[in-house]
Amino acid sequence: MLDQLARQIEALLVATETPVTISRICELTGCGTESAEQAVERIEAELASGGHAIVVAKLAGGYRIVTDPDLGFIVGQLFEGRRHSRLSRASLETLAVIAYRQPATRAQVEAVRGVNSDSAMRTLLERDLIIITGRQETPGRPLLYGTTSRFLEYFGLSNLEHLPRMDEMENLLKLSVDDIERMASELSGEESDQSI
Amino acid sequence: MLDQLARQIEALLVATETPVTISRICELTGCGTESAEQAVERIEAELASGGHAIVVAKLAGGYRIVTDPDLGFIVGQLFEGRRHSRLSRASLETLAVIAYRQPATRAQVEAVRGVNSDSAMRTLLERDLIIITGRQETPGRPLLYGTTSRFLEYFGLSNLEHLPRMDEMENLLKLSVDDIERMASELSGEESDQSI
Amino acid sequence: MSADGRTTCRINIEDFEGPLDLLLFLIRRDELDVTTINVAEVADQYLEYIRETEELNLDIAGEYLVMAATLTRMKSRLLLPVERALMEDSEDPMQSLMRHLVLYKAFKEVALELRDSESVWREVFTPPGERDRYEEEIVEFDPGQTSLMDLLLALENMTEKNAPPPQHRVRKPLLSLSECVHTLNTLLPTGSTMGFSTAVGEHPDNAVVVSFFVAVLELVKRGWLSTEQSYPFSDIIMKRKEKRWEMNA
Repeated sequence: MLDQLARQIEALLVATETPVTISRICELTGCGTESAEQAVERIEAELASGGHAIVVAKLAGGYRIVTDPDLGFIVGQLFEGRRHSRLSRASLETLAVIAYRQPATRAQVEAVRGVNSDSAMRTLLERDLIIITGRQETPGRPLLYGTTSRFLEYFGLSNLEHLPRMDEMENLLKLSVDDIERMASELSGEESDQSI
Repeated sequence: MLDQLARQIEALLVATETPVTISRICELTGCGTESAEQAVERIEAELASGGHAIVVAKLAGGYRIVTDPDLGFIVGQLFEGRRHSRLSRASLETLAVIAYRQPATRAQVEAVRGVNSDSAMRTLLERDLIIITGRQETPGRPLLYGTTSRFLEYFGLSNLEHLPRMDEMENLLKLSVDDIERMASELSGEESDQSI
Repeated sequence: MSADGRTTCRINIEDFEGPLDLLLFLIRRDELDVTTINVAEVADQYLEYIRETEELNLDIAGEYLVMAATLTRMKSRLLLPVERALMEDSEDPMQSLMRHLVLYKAFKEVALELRDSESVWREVFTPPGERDRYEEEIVEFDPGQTSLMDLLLALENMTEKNAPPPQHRVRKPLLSLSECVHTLNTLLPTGSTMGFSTAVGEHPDNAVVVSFFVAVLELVKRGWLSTEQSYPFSDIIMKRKEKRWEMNA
């Protein structure tokens, strides 16, 4: 049986349109961080023991209540024809580069992938998974792209640190941007040929 | 502890955007009317016994699960005109018309949008994105509205000339990332010498 | 070329995400380690594959051909000791290619892991939120979260909103601006005036009105047309000022 604080938090996690952070929960309910976290645990336990169809998900830096994935086959029917198709491999690769490298320019994405990534980036922009975050202060002032909180929700990530293989990728990316771009220009045959 | 049918129905009632009728429930879960009604009762009982913050609402069209009205004082805070992620579609449309037409009257905005734009305009005024610039010297002397410098800042434009022209707009709507980037660099007045 | 008579026709160029992907495939097929492969050998495989694909008259994207050229050049350098010596100062392009392959391979694997997450989270559905129950007019504001794109998409939305729901969403205004300008150009000789309602015809649908209105706004902005309206909701009277309308100017 949920106590009053847990009930209040449960209501917030159901009614919200975006994940609610612990600090926001504290602000709205007037409780402390620790109490809030414990209350979330009580909600999870109570939902599980009642065999309910919903679970608390930790997403994009906060919490929200979502339906259990094992019931997706039923719920998905409600949204038949409106569900996005799965992302293509090109889009997933592009997204991966932007996620680890962000903010990233299109040239950087294309340097890493070795192919034009125009339509993949367009899809990602349209689906709100990436967003223009600014411009790089280099000649041409190319646009910079980063991932959105929608991106985190889409892949069930609670934050960017939870991207798969973060350490490994960070090390690989210690290859500086310059390095990647130089490799790309070598690949496209535009290197200044020092050997001639 | 909910059974499988009740779980399926609970998931539907939580995720749906509009109330779900019993016949739709039967269609989606493959059960009979009576089983569906009984399952809804089991859901209600289980939610009540767990002290949960959500209830099954019986509405004209059918059922859906919503937060308990007695928690409205908490939930309402989530939506209290605080900072949300984006301007609403209505506000953006209104803003777009004013930006291009300025100075524009409300009647002109409504003529383009085809709907009452009162509340959208109020929002934009409150948010300092548009401002009253004068009155049109026509019968009724309607108020004229224009965009503010806040508007430019909000959209990252350095001045109004940087709004794409309408014919450019048409192309932008078929936008590719290439196009966006090229246009954006034109908009910011920078000739990109490096075409990547 | 292949020692064991293996044909590469079985693999389809369309299955690859680019030259790096194809290279990785060739390396993996031969169970080689990315870091220790013999570039000359892989280059041969790659070139052979591209040649066969070309012979089948299949379209090959430019990137594949650029990589073929790069590999050919690397191979030729291998055969020229003088060039190798000269290259010692600068980084060996093969090392650079290997590093690039390692990096691309890692991203490719991450993309596969993301695909797995996608499969799980696609099956997760969120309650729609209860904004409507608690707030009639929500003020949404957060600078930096809205872009020019949102503004453009809002405009696009306006032109589509009143159309019957299409089977396929077509990202195109229903009546192009140039068509509207062309029509206005015909209807309005220089110096003449005309009511907006006359220009759009009797019982126009909203999309036509919007398209024409936007065209008129643009022409006014360019100073090619002036408009007057005697009172709110009355017909907009358009007057042509410029002789020539060059929309692409």
